[in-house]
Amino acid sequence: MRIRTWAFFTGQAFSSMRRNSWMTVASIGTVAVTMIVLGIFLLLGGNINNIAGNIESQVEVSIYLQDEITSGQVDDLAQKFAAMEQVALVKYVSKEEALQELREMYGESGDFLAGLELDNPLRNGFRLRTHRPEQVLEIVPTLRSFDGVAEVQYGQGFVEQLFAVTNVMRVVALGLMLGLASAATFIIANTIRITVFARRREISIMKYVGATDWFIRWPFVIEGMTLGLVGSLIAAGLVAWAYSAAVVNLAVTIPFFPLVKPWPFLLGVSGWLLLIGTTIGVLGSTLSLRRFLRV
Amino acid sequence: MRIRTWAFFTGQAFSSMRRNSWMTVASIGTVAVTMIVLGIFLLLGGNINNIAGNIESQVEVSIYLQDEITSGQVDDLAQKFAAMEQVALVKYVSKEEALQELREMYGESGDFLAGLELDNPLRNGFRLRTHRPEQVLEIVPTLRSFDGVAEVQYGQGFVEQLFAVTNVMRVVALGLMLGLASAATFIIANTIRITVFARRREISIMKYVGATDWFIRWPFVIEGMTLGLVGSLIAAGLVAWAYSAAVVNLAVTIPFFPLVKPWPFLLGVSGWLLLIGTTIGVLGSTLSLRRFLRV
Amino acid sequence: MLELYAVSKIYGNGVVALRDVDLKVNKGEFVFIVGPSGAGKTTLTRLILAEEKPTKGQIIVNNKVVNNLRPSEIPYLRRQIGTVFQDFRLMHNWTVEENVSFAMKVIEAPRRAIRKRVPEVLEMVGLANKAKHLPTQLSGGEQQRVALARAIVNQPYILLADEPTGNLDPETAWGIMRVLQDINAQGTTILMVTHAKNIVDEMRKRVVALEGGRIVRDETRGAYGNEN
Amino acid sequence: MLELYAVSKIYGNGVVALRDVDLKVNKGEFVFIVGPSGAGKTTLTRLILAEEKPTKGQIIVNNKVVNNLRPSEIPYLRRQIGTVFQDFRLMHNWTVEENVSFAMKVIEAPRRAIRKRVPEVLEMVGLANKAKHLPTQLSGGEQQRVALARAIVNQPYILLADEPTGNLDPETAWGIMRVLQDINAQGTTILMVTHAKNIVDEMRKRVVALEGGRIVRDETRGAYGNEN
Ligand SMILES: Nc1ncnc2c1ncn2[C@@H]1O[C@H](COP(=O)(O)OP(=O)(O)OP(=O)(O)O)[C@@H](O)[C@H]1O
Ligand SMILES: Nc1ncnc2c1ncn2[C@@H]1O[C@H](COP(=O)(O)OP(=O)(O)OP(=O)(O)O)[C@@H](O)[C@H]1O
Ligand SMILES: [Mg+2]
Ligand SMILES: [Mg+2]
Repeated sequence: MRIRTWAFFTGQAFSSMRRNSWMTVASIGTVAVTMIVLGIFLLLGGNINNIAGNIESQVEVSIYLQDEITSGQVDDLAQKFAAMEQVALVKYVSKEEALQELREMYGESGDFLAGLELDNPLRNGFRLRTHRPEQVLEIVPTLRSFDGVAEVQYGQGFVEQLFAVTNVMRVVALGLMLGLASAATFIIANTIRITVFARRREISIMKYVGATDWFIRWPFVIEGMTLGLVGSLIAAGLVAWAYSAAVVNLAVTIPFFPLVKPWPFLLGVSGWLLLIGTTIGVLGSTLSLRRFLRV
Repeated sequence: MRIRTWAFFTGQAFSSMRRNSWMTVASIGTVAVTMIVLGIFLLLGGNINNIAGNIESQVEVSIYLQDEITSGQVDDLAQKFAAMEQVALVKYVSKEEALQELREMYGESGDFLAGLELDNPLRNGFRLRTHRPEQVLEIVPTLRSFDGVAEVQYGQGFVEQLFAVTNVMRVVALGLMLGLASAATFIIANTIRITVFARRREISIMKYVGATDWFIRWPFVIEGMTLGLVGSLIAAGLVAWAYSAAVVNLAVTIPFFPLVKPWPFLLGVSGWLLLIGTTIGVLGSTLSLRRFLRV
Repeated sequence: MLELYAVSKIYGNGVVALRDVDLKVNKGEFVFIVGPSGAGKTTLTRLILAEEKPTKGQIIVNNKVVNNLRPSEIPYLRRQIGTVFQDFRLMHNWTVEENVSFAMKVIEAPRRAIRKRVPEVLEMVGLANKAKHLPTQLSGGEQQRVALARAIVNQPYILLADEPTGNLDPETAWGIMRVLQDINAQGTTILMVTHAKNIVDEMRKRVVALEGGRIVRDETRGAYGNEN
Repeated sequence: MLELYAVSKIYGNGVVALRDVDLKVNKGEFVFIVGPSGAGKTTLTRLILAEEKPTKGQIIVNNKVVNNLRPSEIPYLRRQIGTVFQDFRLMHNWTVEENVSFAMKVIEAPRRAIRKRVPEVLEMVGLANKAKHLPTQLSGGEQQRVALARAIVNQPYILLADEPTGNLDPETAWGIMRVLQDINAQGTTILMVTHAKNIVDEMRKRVVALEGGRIVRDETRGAYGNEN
C-alpha cells in the first residue's frame, strides 16, 4: 500500500481515539490498571524466587574429621573436595574456630561454654557449599566415603523440608504470574472486543463502500497497539517508580530484608509489561474484528 | 410501580443479556477473572497476616533467676508474673529442663554437652508469653525490677527487627488487597460502562418514546447486578475450590507450613467477592447510564 | 393545544434553523408542514418534543411551557405526543411487536390492553403478518410503518409525523393517509412534515410552508406549492 | 453489464423476497425499479452488491459471476458499483467531506485528485457549504444527498440508488435527477429504486416493476403505474 494510505491509517487511528475519547480513556485505564496488577505480581514473583534462592544458598555441608587425622591428609581431602564439580566453596574450620562461633552465637547466655577451651570437645572439619543448593543431596554419599571423614551433616530432614518449601514458593509464584498474565490478556482483549463491538456499524459501512478487510483492519491495529502501549507505559512507569521507592524505604526500615535490586530487575519487568500490553492490544483488536468483517 | 412493570424490567434485563449474549459473556468473564485475582490476593493477604502473627507469637521472654533464690520466692514471682495483665502464659523452666532442651536441639552434634549434668552451668528461670507480641517490649523493664531476677532476655534487637518485618508484611498485604479491590472495581465498572456505551442509541430511543429515567435504568440495574453476581459467584466458587485443594495438598508436601484453615476463612473471602462484584455491577451500570439519559 | 411564539433555533455550530416562528395549532387540526430540504421542519418537531431547547421564544403544549421543563417532566410531555421520526428510531433487536408495545409499557398500560391494542394497530398499518420480525428484517417502508404504529398506539393528543410516507409507494402511502385521517377524526391533532406534493394537493388541509427557517406561507386549505 | 438469471431469494426466516427474477441491463441504461413496499426492490440491490447471497439463480456483473465470489473479491465488486443505501449508512462521527472522500481513499486515489473531486461532487448535490458538518448535524434530505455524493464520487460503472429522493422536496429532487442524468450521459449505468410517481412518469426511461418478488412489468419507455 502507498505511503499516503499508511498516513491515512495512522490519522484514522488517532482521530478515532480522539472522537471516542471516552472509550479510549476507559480502555487505556483498563490496560494500565491490569498491567499494574500484573507488574506487582511479577515483582512479588521475582522477590519470592530471590528469597527462596537466598534461603537455599545458606545450605551448607559440615564435614567433621576423625581426631587422629594428619595435616597432610587434611590438605589431601581439601583438594579432593575442591576437585568435585558440584562444589563451589571449601572452607577449613578448626575446632577452635568452631568453639569461637558457638560463643558468638550464644553471646551473654553462653556462660556454659566457659572452660571448654582447655578440653575442646568439638572436632576439626570443613564446610562446603555447592553451586546449586540441590546438589548438596547428591554429594553427601561421596563425602561420607572419603577416608578420614568421621561425620557429614547438612541438616538432614530440615534441608529436604526447606527445599519443599522453596519449591512450593516458586511454583506458587510462577503460577500466580502466569495466571495473572492470562487474566490480564483476557481482560484487555475483552475490553478491546467490546469497543470494537460498539463500532460494528462503522465497520460494516466501510465494507459496503468497498474497503478491503486490511484497509479496515489497519487503523484498528494501530489503535489497539497505541492503547496497549500507552496503557502499559503508564503501568511500567508507576510500577518502576513505586518499586524503587519501596526498595529505598525498606532499606531503612528493615535493612536485612533481601529485596531484589531495582536494576536490571525493573528493566525485565517493564519489558514484559510493554510486550504483553502491546501484543494484546494488537491481537485483541485484530481478532475481534473478524466477526464484524463478514458483511 | 406496578408488579407487571417489575416483571417487565426483569424480563427486559434477561432478554437483553440473551440478545447481547456475546457482550454478556465478555462482561461476566471479566468480572469472574478480576474477582479471581482479587480472591487470590485476599487469600495471600490473609495468609501473610497469619504467618506474621505466627512468627510474632513465638516471641517469648526468658527470665533467669539468681542462684541463691528460695523456692518460696520462686512461687511468689510466678504469682506476680501471672498477675500482670499483659502476661498470657507463665512457665517455670528448671536448669535441668533447659539442659535437656539444649541437648535435643543439638542432637548428634551435641557431644560437647556431655558431662554438664554434673556441673550444670545453666540457671533456673521462667518463660513468659504476652497476649499481644508487642507487649513484650512494655513489660521487660518491670520484669527486670523484680527481686530475685538475674537477667531478662527477649532476643533484644532481633524482636524489634521481627516486628518491623511483620509490620511491613502486613502493610504490603493490606496495600495489595486494597489496591486490587480498587483495580477490580475500576475494571469491572469500565467494562460495564463500555457495554452501556455500546447501547446508547437504544437508551436515547427509549427516552424519545417517553420513558422516565428510572424506567430505563431498572433493567440495566438488574442486568448489572446479575452480571456482577454471576461473575463473582464463579470466582468465589473457583477460589474456594482451589484453596481447599491447595490446603490439602500442602498439608502433605510441607506439613509445617502454617496456611489459614479453609473454614471460616473462605466464607469471609467469598462474601467479600460477592459483595464487591454485585455492588460494582449495580453502581457501574447506574452511574454509566447518567450521561446517556440526558436526551 | 400547540403554540409557538417568536421561536428561533440556532444550533451549536451556528446554523440558524428557525427564525422567529409564530404558529398556533388548535385541537383536532390537521397541518401539513412543507418546505425545501434543510428548511427547519425537523427542527420544529425537535423543539416541540424538548429534544432541543429553542434559542429564543416560547413553546406551549397543552397549556404547558415546554422550553424550560425540568428533565424529569420531559417524559410526560413526550407521552402526550406520538412521533414518527424521520430516521424511524426503532430498536434493532426488538421485534416489531415489542417496539410498538414498549410505548404502552412506558405508560404502564394493563397487559390485557396491550395484547388487544398492538395487533389492532399493526393491522391498521398493514404489518399484522410481520409482528414477530426484527426491524432489520423489514423493508424500508415496513420500518416506517412500524414507527407510525408506535406513534399512534397510545392514541396521543398530538401526532408529529416527520415524512411518514417518504419510503412508501403511492398506494401504501394513501392507505397510511386514511389511517391518519381516521385518527384525526377521533380528535388527535396532527402535524405532518411531508414532501408528497400530490398528497398535500389532494387533501386540502392547512399547509404551513417553511423556507430558510421562516414561515413563508400558512393557508387553511392550501396546496404544496404556491398557487399563484 | 448486469444480468440476473432465475434469481430467487428466501431470507432465513422464510420470507420469499424475490422469485425467479430474470433481468438484463445494458451498459449506459437508466432503469427505474418500482413496486409496492416490501416488493423486493432493496433485496435486489443487496444481491447485486453481494450483501446477501441469492438462494437460487445467477447474478453477473461486468461478466463476473457475483453469487460465489470469494470474500476477498467482494470489495473490488463494490468499488465498481456506487450505492445510495435506503438508510444512508453514513459514518456518524465523520464529517460530510470525510464520508465522501473515504470512498476515494479506499481505492487509494491520489491526494490531489481527492482534494479536487470531493468539493466538485458536494457542489453537484448542493452541499458545498456543509462539507465540515457531521451527518448528525444535517437534515434528512441533506444526509441523503451526502450518501449520493459518496456513491458517485468515484464515477462508478453502475449506480444503484435506493430511493435517492425519498427525503427530498420536489424541487431538490429534480435537481438530483439532473445530476443523475448527467452521470448517465457520461456512461454510468443507473438502477434507481423509487416511489416518486411524477419523476418516473416525466422521465420516460425503462421501468421494471416488482410485486411480491416477481417482475410484473418491464417497459423501455414506461411510467410508474400500469397505463391501461
Ligand atoms: N444537530 C444539528 N446541529 C447543527 N445543525 C443542524 C442540526 N440539525 C439540523 N441542522 C441544520 O439545520 C437546518 C435545518 O435542519 P432540519 O433538519 O430542521 O431540516 P428539514 O426541514 O427537516 O430538512 P429535510 O426535509 O431535508 O429533512 C439544516 O441546515 C441542517 O443542516
Ligand atoms: N434481512 C431480512 N430478513 C428477512 N426478511 C427480510 C429481510 N430484509 C427484507 N425482508 C423481507 O423481504 C421482503 C422484501 O424486502 P425489500 O427490502 O427488498 O423490500 P422493498 O421493495 O425494498 O420495500 P420498500 O419499498 O418498503 O423499501 C419484505 O417482505 C421484507 O420484510
Ligand atoms: Mg427533516
Ligand atoms: Mg427498500
